[in-house]
Amino acid sequence: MSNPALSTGGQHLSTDEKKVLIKSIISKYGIYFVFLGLVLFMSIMHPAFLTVNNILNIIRQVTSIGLIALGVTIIIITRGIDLSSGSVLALVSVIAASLAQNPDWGARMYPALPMLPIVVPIVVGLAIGALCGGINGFFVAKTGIPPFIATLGMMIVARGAAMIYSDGRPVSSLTPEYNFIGQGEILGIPFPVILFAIMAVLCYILLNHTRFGKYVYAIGGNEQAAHVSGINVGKYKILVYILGGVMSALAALVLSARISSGQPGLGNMFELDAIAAATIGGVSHSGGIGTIQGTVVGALIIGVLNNGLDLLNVSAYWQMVIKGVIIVAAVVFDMRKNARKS
Amino acid sequence: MSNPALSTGGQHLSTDEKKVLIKSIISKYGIYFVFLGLVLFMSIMHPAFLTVNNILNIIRQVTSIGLIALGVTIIIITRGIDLSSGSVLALVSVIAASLAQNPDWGARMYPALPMLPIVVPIVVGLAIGALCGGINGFFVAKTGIPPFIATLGMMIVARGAAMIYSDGRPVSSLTPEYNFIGQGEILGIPFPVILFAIMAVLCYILLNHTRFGKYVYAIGGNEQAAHVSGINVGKYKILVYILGGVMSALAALVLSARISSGQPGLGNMFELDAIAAATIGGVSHSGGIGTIQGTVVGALIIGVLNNGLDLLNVSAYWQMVIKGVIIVAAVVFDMRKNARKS
Amino acid sequence: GQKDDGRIKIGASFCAFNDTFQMYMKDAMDAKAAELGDVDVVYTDGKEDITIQLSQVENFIAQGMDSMIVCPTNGDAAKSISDAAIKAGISIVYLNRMPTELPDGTYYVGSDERTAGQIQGKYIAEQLQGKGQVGVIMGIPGLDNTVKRTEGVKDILKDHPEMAVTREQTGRWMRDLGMSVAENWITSGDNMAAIIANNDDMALGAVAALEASNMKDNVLVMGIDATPDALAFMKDGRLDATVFQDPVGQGAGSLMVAYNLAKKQPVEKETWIPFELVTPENYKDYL
Amino acid sequence: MQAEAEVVLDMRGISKSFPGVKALDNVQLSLKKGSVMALMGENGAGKSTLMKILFGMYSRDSGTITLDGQDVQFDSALDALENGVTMIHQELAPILHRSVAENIWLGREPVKGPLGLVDHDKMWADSQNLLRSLDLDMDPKKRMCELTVAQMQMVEIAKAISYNARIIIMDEPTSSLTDKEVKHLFEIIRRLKEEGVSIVYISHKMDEIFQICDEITVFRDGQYISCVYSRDTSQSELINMMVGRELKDMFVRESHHIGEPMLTVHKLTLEGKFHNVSFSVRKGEIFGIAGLVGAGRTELIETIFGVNQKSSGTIFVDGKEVDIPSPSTAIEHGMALLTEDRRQTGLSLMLSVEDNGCIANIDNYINKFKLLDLVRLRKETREECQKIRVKTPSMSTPIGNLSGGNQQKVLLARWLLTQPEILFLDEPTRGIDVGAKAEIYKLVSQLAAQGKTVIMVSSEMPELLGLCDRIMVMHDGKAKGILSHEEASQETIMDIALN
Ligand SMILES: Nc1ncnc2c1ncn2[C@@H]1O[C@H](COP(=O)(O)OP(=O)(O)OP(=O)(O)O)[C@@H](O)[C@H]1O
Ligand SMILES: Nc1ncnc2c1ncn2[C@@H]1O[C@H](COP(=O)(O)OP(=O)(O)OP(=O)(O)O)[C@@H](O)[C@H]1O
Ligand SMILES: [Mg+2]
Ligand SMILES: [Mg+2]
Repeated sequence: MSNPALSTGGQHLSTDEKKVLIKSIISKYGIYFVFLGLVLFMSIMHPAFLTVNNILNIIRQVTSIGLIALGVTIIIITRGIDLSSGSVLALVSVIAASLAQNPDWGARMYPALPMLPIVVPIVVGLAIGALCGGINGFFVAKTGIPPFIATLGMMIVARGAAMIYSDGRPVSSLTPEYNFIGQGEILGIPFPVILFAIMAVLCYILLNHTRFGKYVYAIGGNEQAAHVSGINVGKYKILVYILGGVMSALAALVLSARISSGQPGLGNMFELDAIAAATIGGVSHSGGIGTIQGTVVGALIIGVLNNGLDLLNVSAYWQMVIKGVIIVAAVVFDMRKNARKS
Repeated sequence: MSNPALSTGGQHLSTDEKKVLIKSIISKYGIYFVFLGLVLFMSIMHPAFLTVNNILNIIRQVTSIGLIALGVTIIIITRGIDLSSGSVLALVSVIAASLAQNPDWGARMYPALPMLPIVVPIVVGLAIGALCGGINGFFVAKTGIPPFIATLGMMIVARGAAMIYSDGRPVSSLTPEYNFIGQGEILGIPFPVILFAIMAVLCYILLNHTRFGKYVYAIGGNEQAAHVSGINVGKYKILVYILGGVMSALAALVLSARISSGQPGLGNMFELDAIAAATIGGVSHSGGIGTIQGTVVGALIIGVLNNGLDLLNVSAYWQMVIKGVIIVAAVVFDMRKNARKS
Repeated sequence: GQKDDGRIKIGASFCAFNDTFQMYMKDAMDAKAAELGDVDVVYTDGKEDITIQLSQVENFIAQGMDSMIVCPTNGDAAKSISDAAIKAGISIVYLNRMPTELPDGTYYVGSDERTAGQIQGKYIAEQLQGKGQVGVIMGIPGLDNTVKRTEGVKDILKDHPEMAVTREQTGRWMRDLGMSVAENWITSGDNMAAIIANNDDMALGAVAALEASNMKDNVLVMGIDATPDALAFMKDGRLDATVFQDPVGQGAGSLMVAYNLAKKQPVEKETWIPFELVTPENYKDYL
Repeated sequence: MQAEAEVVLDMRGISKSFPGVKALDNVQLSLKKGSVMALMGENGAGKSTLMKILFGMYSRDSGTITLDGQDVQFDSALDALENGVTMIHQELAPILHRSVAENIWLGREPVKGPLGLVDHDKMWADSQNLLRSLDLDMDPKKRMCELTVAQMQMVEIAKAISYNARIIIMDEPTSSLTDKEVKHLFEIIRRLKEEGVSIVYISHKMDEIFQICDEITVFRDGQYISCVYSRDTSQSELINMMVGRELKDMFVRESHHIGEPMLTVHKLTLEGKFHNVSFSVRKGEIFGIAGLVGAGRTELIETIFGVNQKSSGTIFVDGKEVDIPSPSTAIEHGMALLTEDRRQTGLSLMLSVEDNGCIANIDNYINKFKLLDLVRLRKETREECQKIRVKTPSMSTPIGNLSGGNQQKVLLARWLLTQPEILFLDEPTRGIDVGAKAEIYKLVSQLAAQGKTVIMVSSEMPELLGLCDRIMVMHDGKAKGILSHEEASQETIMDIALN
């Protein structure tokens, strides 16, 4: 072909080309380098950082943000946003917890309720999450209002609903089976960590190996193009928000089981951390760009920062300053920004 | 001219055309109708709602959100976002307050400081706001990182800095001159209300009658095209974020003077309310679309909701639910969404 | 175990660093630590989120703290924190907010939030001679102290048939939001005899709102915490009453318990530091 | 042959209004099996609108659509696709950050296994086969954004063909193709015809119409004018039907005086794009740049204009050496650049015609209060748009609602407003109708006559040959030679371009 750009078949790389190659590797994997650098720094600074226990600690601590971030990644790829995650988490946590209270606990929400099989609170919780997400998706897809507003509304409504349902009080003393979701271990690995890993893999497959995933990228990349290719854009948008709601519900189950209590104030501002994790991981708010692996690393960066700065005994106020600076620096270093711009 | 389309001189409208016209009026002014409807409803529900005092109340209460919303409107029109407003507000409030404490107050931050002229805290406060905004703008314009991340970083850093500066404590007992900014009245109209009105008019002029405004819309409309048309995109982006920072600083002065105390926890989540006000008012997050008058109405809708629901003695929890529902409903009704989509 | 340098390490997780009262407890702990000389305290900010605090406790354990102090956002949810501490064999001292359960290896220093509300209710009822409508400005909804302080007020007013909480709204602990709430109540034209706030900052906001409409003389305002700002207001006759919660007693007390636990000295399981009523008569004692 | 062929598609009495415009007024179109129907008309005549109605993207206000004798009503593109109708859209619709294969099979991805996972191997292989069958040599794993505009267009064409549809709508498929690819497309179309596929072909390029189309339907201002066999008509008759008047000479070369050198470029280089390009253009001269796609023409003029930073070389304006770090400096030096890709670098779709038109000229309306003289701004912008006959409901209409050709005209107005001394035009007539083309040509020669310098990049040989005083031929980033108006011909240029 006459176009040189097409035939990159040549095998011998000049130094110039090598430079370009190295640059493109760094630019492709920038955020992973940032993550490794951060881990390296922390382990030099504190001996306890790189212990198995602490690593499980970090992952367990980012599980709920991470789960939400997985869902929100997919939502942002379609050019959406979800501000309601934290509130939906709270709502699901109180409802699920109210169905999983110890029968011998005096202050049960439903004193007459028999002990329900563990699937009941789980299924009901996930259903509530799906419902909230579905409502978000309905408004985004069918009325055309900006996702920011639709999910902001849900953010306020779901928080209010959680308060009303629980009368502003924690719903505590949950059954051991329920607590297992947040506190259990399998082969020494905390259950939340396993759950997060499974969900990350599932989301990865969903995005990369299913039609659903292709449509998600297409809708975010060029909604009109997706539409004229025969894709039911509205339907897939609704599905995407439902998925987001379900991920928030999963986070709710893990978190409430972890503290053995559902609370209407839970998950405050989690949406922001989750969106930050996705954005650090390279998801573009202009749609069509983003990966699950990036988001996982983004979430881990946030986890490492929180954990490491605590370990290093950085004062709480200075932690904020340092955290803010590092988040910005990480993304500046991550040269994928160039890819994002074009 | 030979071109028929440009000379829309035809005077006789068919009924069909009239329908289209009415539809286009509603679609253009939808949110104003929503606002009027809300006001009507509230005044029917509570006799005290439509009193001069209460109206001034509402405006005074939305002043700080409103000021921030003006700045954030312009930022969003350029396709940006500013999450740092609330934190910058806190930082400015403690710094400005520390320079305006009563000399006879025992717990002054700078016990040796003489009483400074009132311009000092004001100018320093505005300068801090401009600086924070400038840093936001620098990162957005010069490194190409997403505005979400740049301003999220500033959100965390500025809050931390406010905590460090004030050691987490309120900075209280401010001079009467300073308090005037938040509590004073001119001809019976509260000074914050006057300030908000002036700033809204200035921003309106800025957006509609200056080169700056045309460039803001052009950058949001198509950044590359703006660049080729000879616009120094980077410079104007920085200016836009500086303006946002200054508006946050103004809000900080008003708010701290109102409560006669600078506080590091002030302005928590104000950015969200401000962005909501702008979005309700029709600003599009895809850039290029939005008006000051829309944002003012958006802020007033939020103010009317907060005030009206308090008057009607709706319980705090139900207030959340109702507020969320009304915000979504308002934007659904506002048919400008159609304009936004195409 | 103790580190090579022989110094004792204590981790302290506060529920919110932007809460002024907690900062005073932290100050008292700092002072006490300096006095003891051989102890290092690590402070973390729980940001009003019990799950963040749980993470911080886990981090403390990873760091090998000798003992821990936790001021829990939510007493009901402290169980998992206790479990983690017990499992790691590190004693934990709860500060300021009482957990629902206090298993072996956990201790408590502080007061009962509910009594603070009850003190408010009693004082207001007395001042109003058992008659009048009351508005309550609450903290962030769903938090332990918000719920319990508000309940405490209602506990008392229940017994006064001619008194009632007619309005209840949230000011999220903030002075400006407390002020807005009070302004809206004032315009509503309700005949309110007293405003009781869950903390001082919101009470001071209410005072400012009442003064702006020249109604301060008709309405009693009461807060909780006795912050320096509140005491200054009281000195000027602007705030009617508040409730003092002893940050030094609690902060220093909890540090002593944690210190003794680390040194394997005997300690009390529960140390109660009472709330105290502060009125224009006795405010000078708290300056 | 056509006479006895059955009618597969019949659209009758179709009307459609948008706010402020009646885009279609009782029009008709009828398509026979295995034939190519050209749909012609000026910019804004309603061609795309009719096709979007057929394809289910717009709903019609009235009228009937009959497909194989049955009334149909497509509510969405999916309906149309399922009924054997596909469309190549006028405005490129690629998903930029996805691969060629993903773009082609979007909505129809092959799946495998019990879980219905996407069968990527099959997708790559199918794409490879499809592309090869169309003689296209590109890697289906490449992301769309790595392709040139022409390649993207070929992918769109390949995609449309892969549906094996009975009817293919082609809305200006060749607007960003060069001769080579156009030839290629025509071969494909001939093959499709033999297979009995019917095609609606929209284009503003006359020669194409006569090469490939069997029948021609003409619209004017949203109204049906007529339908003729292409063998029974002539170019001038066709133009007459479209424009409603006689169009004598497309290329009126007004006599113009060529003066002093205005722009001189010496050994300009942009690493990886073009090398050591030197030329000099005089006042009053129209200077053409020819070359194949990817020759580096666009990069060259964008670099002079300060969009890209040159690697080396010098630029002189009016005899003085200048440094142009950004477009704003270029504008200060009296330059203007009508860019090649109007969606990417030209339009702000949601902004009004007025805002799009005035943006490069804002500095001229600042009054002594530092405010804009909006009255004058509106007046002058409106007048400029009227001068080049922009068709729009109003100046405050979002420019995205205009037809493609009219959008292009507004962009031209943007630059004419700045009264440039040096005007760069990059493919200025892409997607523009004959009438408007003639007007633009007239305008260009008028500007030259006024002593302005015009530099025009074009892939349409006739317009370069017809207008330019000299033509520089570029190939692979190098200037291969400069021909005078007299020397230049299709053959000499191709000769130089291909060595
Ligand atoms: N979405 C829309 N909203 C409003 N007006 C529209 C819209 N789409 C098209 N129009 C108007 O309808 C008319 C017909 O436009 P159309 O795109 O069909 O023209 P066209 O014949 O395809 O022109 P071109 O050759 O320039 O592509 C134009 O006046 C245009 O401004
Ligand atoms: N959007 C793009 N993405 C990747 N490469 C591109 C893009 N546009 C152009 N190129 C490459 O840059 C080089 C120069 O392109 P340029 O557009 O300057 O050529 P041109 O002669 O103007 O051709 P055209 O007729 O297409 O405008 C070519 O190798 C081309 O493949
Ligand atoms: Mg068209
Ligand atoms: Mg080009």
